[in-house]
Amino acid sequence: MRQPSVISRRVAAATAVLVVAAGAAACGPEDNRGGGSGSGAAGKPEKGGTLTVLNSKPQEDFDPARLYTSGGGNVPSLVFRTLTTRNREDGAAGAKVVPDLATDLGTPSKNATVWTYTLKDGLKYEDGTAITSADIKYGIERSFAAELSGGAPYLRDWLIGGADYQGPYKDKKGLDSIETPDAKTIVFHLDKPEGEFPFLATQTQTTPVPKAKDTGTKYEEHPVSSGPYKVVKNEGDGERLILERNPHWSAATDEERKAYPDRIDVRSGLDSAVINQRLSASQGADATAVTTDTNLGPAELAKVTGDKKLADRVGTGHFGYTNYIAFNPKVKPFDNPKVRQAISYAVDRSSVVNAAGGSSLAEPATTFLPDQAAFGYTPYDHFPAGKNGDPAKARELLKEAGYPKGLTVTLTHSNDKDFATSPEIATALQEALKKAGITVKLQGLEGNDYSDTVYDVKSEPGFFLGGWGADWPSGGPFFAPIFDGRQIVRSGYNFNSGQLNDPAVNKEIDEINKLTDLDAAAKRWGALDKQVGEQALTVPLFHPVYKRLYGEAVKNVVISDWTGVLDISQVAVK
Amino acid sequence: MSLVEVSDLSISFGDVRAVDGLSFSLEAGGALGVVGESGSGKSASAYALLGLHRGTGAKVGGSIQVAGVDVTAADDAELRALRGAKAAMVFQDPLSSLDPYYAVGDQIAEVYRVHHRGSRRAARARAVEVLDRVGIPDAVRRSRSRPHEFSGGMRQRALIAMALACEPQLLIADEPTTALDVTVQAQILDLLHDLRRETGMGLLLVTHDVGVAAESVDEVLVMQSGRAVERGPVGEVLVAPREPYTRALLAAVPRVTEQRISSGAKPAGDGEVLVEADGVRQVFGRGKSAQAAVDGVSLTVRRGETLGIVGESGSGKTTLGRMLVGLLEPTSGRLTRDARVQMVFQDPVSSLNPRRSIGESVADPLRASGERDEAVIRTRVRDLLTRVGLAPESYDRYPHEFSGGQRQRVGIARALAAEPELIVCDEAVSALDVTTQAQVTALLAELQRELGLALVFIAHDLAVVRQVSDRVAVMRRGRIVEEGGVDEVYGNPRDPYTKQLLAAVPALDPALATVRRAARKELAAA
Amino acid sequence: MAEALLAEEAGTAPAPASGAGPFWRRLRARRAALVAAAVVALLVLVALAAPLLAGIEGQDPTTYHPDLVDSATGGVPIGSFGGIGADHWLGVEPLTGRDLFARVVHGARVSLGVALAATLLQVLIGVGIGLAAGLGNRFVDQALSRVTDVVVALPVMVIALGALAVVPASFPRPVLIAVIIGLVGWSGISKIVRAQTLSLKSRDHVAAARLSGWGSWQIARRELLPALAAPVITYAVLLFPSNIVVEAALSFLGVGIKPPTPSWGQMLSDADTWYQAAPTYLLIPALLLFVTVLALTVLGEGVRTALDPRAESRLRIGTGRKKEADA
Amino acid sequence: MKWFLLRRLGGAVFVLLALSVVVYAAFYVAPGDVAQIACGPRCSPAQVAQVSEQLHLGDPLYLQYAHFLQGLFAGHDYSTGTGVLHCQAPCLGLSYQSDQQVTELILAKLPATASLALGAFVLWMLLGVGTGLLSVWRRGRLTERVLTWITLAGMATPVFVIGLLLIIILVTALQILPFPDYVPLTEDPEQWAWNLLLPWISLALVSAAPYARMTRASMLETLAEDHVRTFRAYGVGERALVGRHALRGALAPVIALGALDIGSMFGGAVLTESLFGIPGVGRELVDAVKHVDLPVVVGLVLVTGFFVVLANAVADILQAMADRRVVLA
Repeated sequence: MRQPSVISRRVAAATAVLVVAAGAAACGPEDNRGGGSGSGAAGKPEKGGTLTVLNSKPQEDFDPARLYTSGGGNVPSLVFRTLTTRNREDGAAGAKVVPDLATDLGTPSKNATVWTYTLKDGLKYEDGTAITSADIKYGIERSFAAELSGGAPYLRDWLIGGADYQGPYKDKKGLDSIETPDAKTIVFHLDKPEGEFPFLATQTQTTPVPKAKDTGTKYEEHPVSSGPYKVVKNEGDGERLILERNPHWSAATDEERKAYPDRIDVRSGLDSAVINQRLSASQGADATAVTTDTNLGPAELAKVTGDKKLADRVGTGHFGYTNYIAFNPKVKPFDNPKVRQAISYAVDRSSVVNAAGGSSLAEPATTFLPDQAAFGYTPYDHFPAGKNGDPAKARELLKEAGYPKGLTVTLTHSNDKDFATSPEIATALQEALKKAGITVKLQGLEGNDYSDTVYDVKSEPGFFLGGWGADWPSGGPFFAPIFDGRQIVRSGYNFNSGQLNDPAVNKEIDEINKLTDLDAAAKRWGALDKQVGEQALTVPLFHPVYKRLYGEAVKNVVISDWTGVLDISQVAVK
Repeated sequence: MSLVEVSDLSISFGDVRAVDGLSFSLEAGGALGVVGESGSGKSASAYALLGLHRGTGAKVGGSIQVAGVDVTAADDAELRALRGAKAAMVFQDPLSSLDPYYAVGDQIAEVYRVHHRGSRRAARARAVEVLDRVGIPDAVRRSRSRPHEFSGGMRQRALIAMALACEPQLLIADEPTTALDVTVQAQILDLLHDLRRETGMGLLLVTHDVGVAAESVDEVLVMQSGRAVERGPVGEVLVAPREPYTRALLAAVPRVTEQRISSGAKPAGDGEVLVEADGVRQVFGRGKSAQAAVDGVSLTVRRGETLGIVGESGSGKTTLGRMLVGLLEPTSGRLTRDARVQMVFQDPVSSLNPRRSIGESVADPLRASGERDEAVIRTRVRDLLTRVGLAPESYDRYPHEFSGGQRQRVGIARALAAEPELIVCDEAVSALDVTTQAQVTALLAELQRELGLALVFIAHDLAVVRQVSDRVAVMRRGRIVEEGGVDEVYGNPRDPYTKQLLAAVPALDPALATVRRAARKELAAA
Repeated sequence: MAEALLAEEAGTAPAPASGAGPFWRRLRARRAALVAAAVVALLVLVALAAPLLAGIEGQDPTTYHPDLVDSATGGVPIGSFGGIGADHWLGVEPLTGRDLFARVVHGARVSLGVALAATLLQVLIGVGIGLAAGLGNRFVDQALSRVTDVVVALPVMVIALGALAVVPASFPRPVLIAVIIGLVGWSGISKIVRAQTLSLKSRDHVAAARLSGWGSWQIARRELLPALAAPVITYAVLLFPSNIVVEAALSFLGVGIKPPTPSWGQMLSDADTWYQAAPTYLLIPALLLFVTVLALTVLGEGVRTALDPRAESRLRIGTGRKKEADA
Repeated sequence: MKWFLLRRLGGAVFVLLALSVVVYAAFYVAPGDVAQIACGPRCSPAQVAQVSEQLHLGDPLYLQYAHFLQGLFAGHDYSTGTGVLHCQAPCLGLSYQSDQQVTELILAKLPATASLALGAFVLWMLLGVGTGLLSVWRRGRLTERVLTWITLAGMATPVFVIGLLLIIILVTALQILPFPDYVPLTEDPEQWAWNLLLPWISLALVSAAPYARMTRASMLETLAEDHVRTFRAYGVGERALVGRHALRGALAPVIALGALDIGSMFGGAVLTESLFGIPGVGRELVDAVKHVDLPVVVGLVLVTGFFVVLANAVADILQAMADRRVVLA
């Protein structure tokens, strides 16, 4: 799961987000989504100069085992190369997976349970030693250690024996389901077919880590670079990072990272208002500055849109993310589909969108899957509520459900000011549902309390605000955790809030996972989403849109739909 | 021309006229005592001599000439040139009158340098010189001490030294000994006397204590309510006063030589024992800082008698009194109390709750003992008020509407309400003017006679104690140094400390004062 | 810091003369205090009549007006000065279009109510602890002093957040906030009460009451409490506005009153990023907070000087101290 | 003096330990599955259990607290997987969120807070004491009344209101000052001061008021004291009276209050830091509290408490040193 820090407000920091930034997408006119490559300052990008990165959240985790990224992250991707990686292109094209250390996207066995990768020639670490497949195996094994927890769950879930493996520190024997027959080959044995394995291989856990250089939890102070830049300074637990060229990186082996600047200076721990202020002023070193984690908030957007020059320096990105109402049908009255449908009809998406920052920062959603082809987007609107909701229809359904006089329900939300599950959205829904005769009481919980409550089957409320983001642009990690009956977690965080355990749905998920043709798989995810949508287990509300400023002298701005943020491996400052 | 020439002086604070049409003069080298009870305007007049009312909102009328300076007309610079250089003032409270942050010598030097050009070093030397003159031992070293390191008497000496620094023609002393113990008072008065003889400066002494004036000045001005009542040579005014007020004032002053006013009480020794203390101690603080305020005192009080306890400040007399009534438990020793005991307190302001009517205060013991009938309470309180000489209608009035003497009467009424057999009077009249003092002691004597009360009369004033007591105990540093029949102790003191105390009491008769001053010197030399 | 100051000032207040007459006379004599009292009265009225006032305007504090904000530019209110007009007297909130007038008048209820309740609680606890420390033995006094030290050093925010997390969300927030402020803000009062109790305890009229035969509790009730009223009231009227600020600060930090209940601090917190795009959204609650706190502070000052007339007469030399000596 | 210091020290240690107990207890009962937070939202139950064991979260409260005390007085060793990380006493543990040593983390945040506090302190002392003295000088005139009202207004305004207004006026409208962006003093002193100016001014404006009022009251009181009267009666001029005999006594309580204030501000000016985004201990506290990062919260509360206690002691000593009449016992 990813909960990108959408807007890190000055006062209220967002919830416990372990993550790096999400993406921002291509700039350009609102209607021209994902278009316009090569934005930014005019002129041909050239090598040289220093790129400044102004961030609010320090790079506290800089260990490839601990990072939870989509497609390898932004700053980490400058230092860590992975088996595969995301395609560094604007818009939808950027949602494709491409080879990185490996020569191709991997060779699957017939039923997609065994994946074999071969490494490119001439791969070296920053110290000039060669990268071997054993290092990749070791890197993955490390991520199983409790000391280095934090990564995505897929390796644990998919690799044979992964569920019980405790990492190389406790279990010297290693994980048998990863084989390295020679220094260039690595073979993964999965316990079930997973056609999306190439996507998983983009995550930093597949970064090679030389065992001799492993210092455990201290490795993040100076991780050994396999990418175009190496760490020359790491102060204040990732608050100040200076990256310089890794002389042993060879552009010939890396088609994705452009690596124009000579030096990357990452300053974090800054206030989001300061970041936006500095980017808009674009003075001195800030002219070549970008941010990888700070969006424009509604108030700042209001100011920026009034200034043509500033507006030109705003990058717009679409990251696969859906904010929705979640129902727990185990709790009355949400066991009654008519009640869920009534609420689906009553929702006023325009006031919700406004509460989320307005139409420039949020787009109304009627589907659970994000509206991008990579996810297999299939439009549907089973309970058309129009712009402002259909309270009449809602009342009718309530009457049918046995609540002719309306009903009173409690909506659980978080108190974080993240414009996603925050009080503003809850209040907007409260107002809209009032018109349909539904009295909503609000239960606002503090960040961690909120997560603990809503993601625990034992305490899960019947009616709450949730959100889900993509670990990679595909239906697999987006759809399955929410609707796969086998993924209902009894102790620990459970994201299948509707606790749907429909054999037919489970079976279709298994079938899709077998497909190694990702386009074909996407179509079936879309169809499945539409089918499950009829049950009204969620009410999709909106997909967020990210807007970010960058400095005047920044060239070659590339924003893919995969991450939604400007990709700093492509940016040039000369 | 006279050193001081005041004519038709009037001073008002807002609506209050503190001084009204006062005229007097003082020749160079002369000594004038201004005597009066509280509110007579004597201090305000003294302040006016240095123009100290300027800028305070007080209105000053009439004319004042001091050492050739017209104080009312002088500009600020002229006034500053007068202050300290031609006329210097010594204040009542020596501790608060010195700057706590600077060494005493520096403060004197500062004053010196205001009026004399000269080096810092010369000023310091002058400071040491005057400190030595006023009898500060080891003046060089002590000049570097700060005021809080001095004792009360030393501080007053230091203040006098400051006054001497610029060799003024006039010394104004405003109640210079009021805050001091009687023995120290005598030393300071002797010092002033000597200095005056030596330097020939004029002295204006403001005091409420006729005895102090008798000891120190040539002429006396008696003031009442802002006006001069009588003026003349000290021998005449104090020995043969012309004005009725002066006569009344003098009559009220208790004399240490005078026999006790007969209360008609039984002679000491045969009444039943009400309270008996046997080696009682009271220790305050703990560990190193522990200090015995009362250190092994044994005494008895019998029905109907009056025991006087005298001592200077810090002698432990008040602590002893509080133990006798049970407000303090002795740290050790035995104290038996076979009687109902009450207390009359020193401070007429703090001994009554300002928020409760005096009737309520007097009714307290009645209510506390369980009396519920309002009518009974009211009747009894009114009787008590009448008994102590207050109007029964005073029941519903509040303490601030009463004078100090009246409040002490209320305190006595409250004590009486509990029908005590023994009343401990802790400095019960010390805060009162002499005339009021006389009335209250008379009331106590009268009550004792009528009710057969025993009294323990605690005071620092030897004369008052002599006036009311059958027996007297002299306390010093927590111990009783001498005890016995009052006439015996006063007439024939055995303990040297008692002798010293008695010798220090100022005499009302100037002629006698001279004799005693000589006696004191002898005693000190011995 | 305000606490230390208040302790400094209120702690030195002497027992006033009895009777309420001079107090009101002195208070009335201060024009600024009268104006402040009028402002405070007005604010209280507004708070009490919040639904009525919003009703007159024809709005309520919760209804969203998506049509009144410009959704495409981040939700800025449409129209000049934040959409001020006949329908919305103070304009509307960005993003939601909720009516600002209705929100600020309802916010007044919360701000004033929470502060009042908190002040009462502080007085209650402070007087209790202070009396116990002042009357108790050495051990009790020491123990309570240490407890007070701990409370002083504990950041209110930590407690607020801990409590907000522990107490169920169904528990009314304003009550909770009032209780929290009350629980951590009593040290000033307790210090004053302790000091006053110690000083009163040594007064002769208390000793006299003991000799009369009263027990400790009766002495506290008859002799001490009435005398403590003046300094406690003085301190409390100055605490009240500072409690308003504390509530606003907590809400501003996001650990105070929760939406949709409007409170000024929370409005300011929402508004702080809007200082450029919609300044009125920020200025209105800021101004109200300022006026309220100022009025209460001025009134508090008035009450203080009325209860402590000595402040004006302190400067007369030659009279104050001499009186005692002459007596 | 020695006993006084020892007793103060004992009291301070007690207060700090009591603080840590209170915070421990408060967060122990607070919801929020710390192990899950530390591990990550998609951790498996087995991993969460491991993390919980590592952090001793399964232990009863008293054991956890004992563990904390052990670290405080003896230090701790933490496994890095491949080796051992020694956290020296006083070890406040590792942050649940970032694994960083809490002591290091706090030390890293202190310079910003100290910069804010010290600069503001200088400014508000100048402003406060200056205003106070001026209003004594112009007693009873228009100047005094105007100053009285200004200080009242300052007292009545929360720092976040003044700060926001100053942002609107100085940053947005007039564009005189930048939106504060903390630059370490060691890096660029000029930028350091320039960026902190706005928070300094805001803090000074709200904090100066009590100083002005206190200076005024204290000065008037001292001027009415007997020893000032003594020197007036000896012809000492008004200027020397104020400068030599009144100022020192009058400013003693003001300076003591200053010590108190700056002490509590070293524990983080939470509001100011939050408003202006200054990366100091106050903002860290807000952040840690929100993330139930217990070691950081306890550490920060202890540091805050330490400064408060220290400031109290310093204030007492300052006052005693200024006034030798007060005996330290």
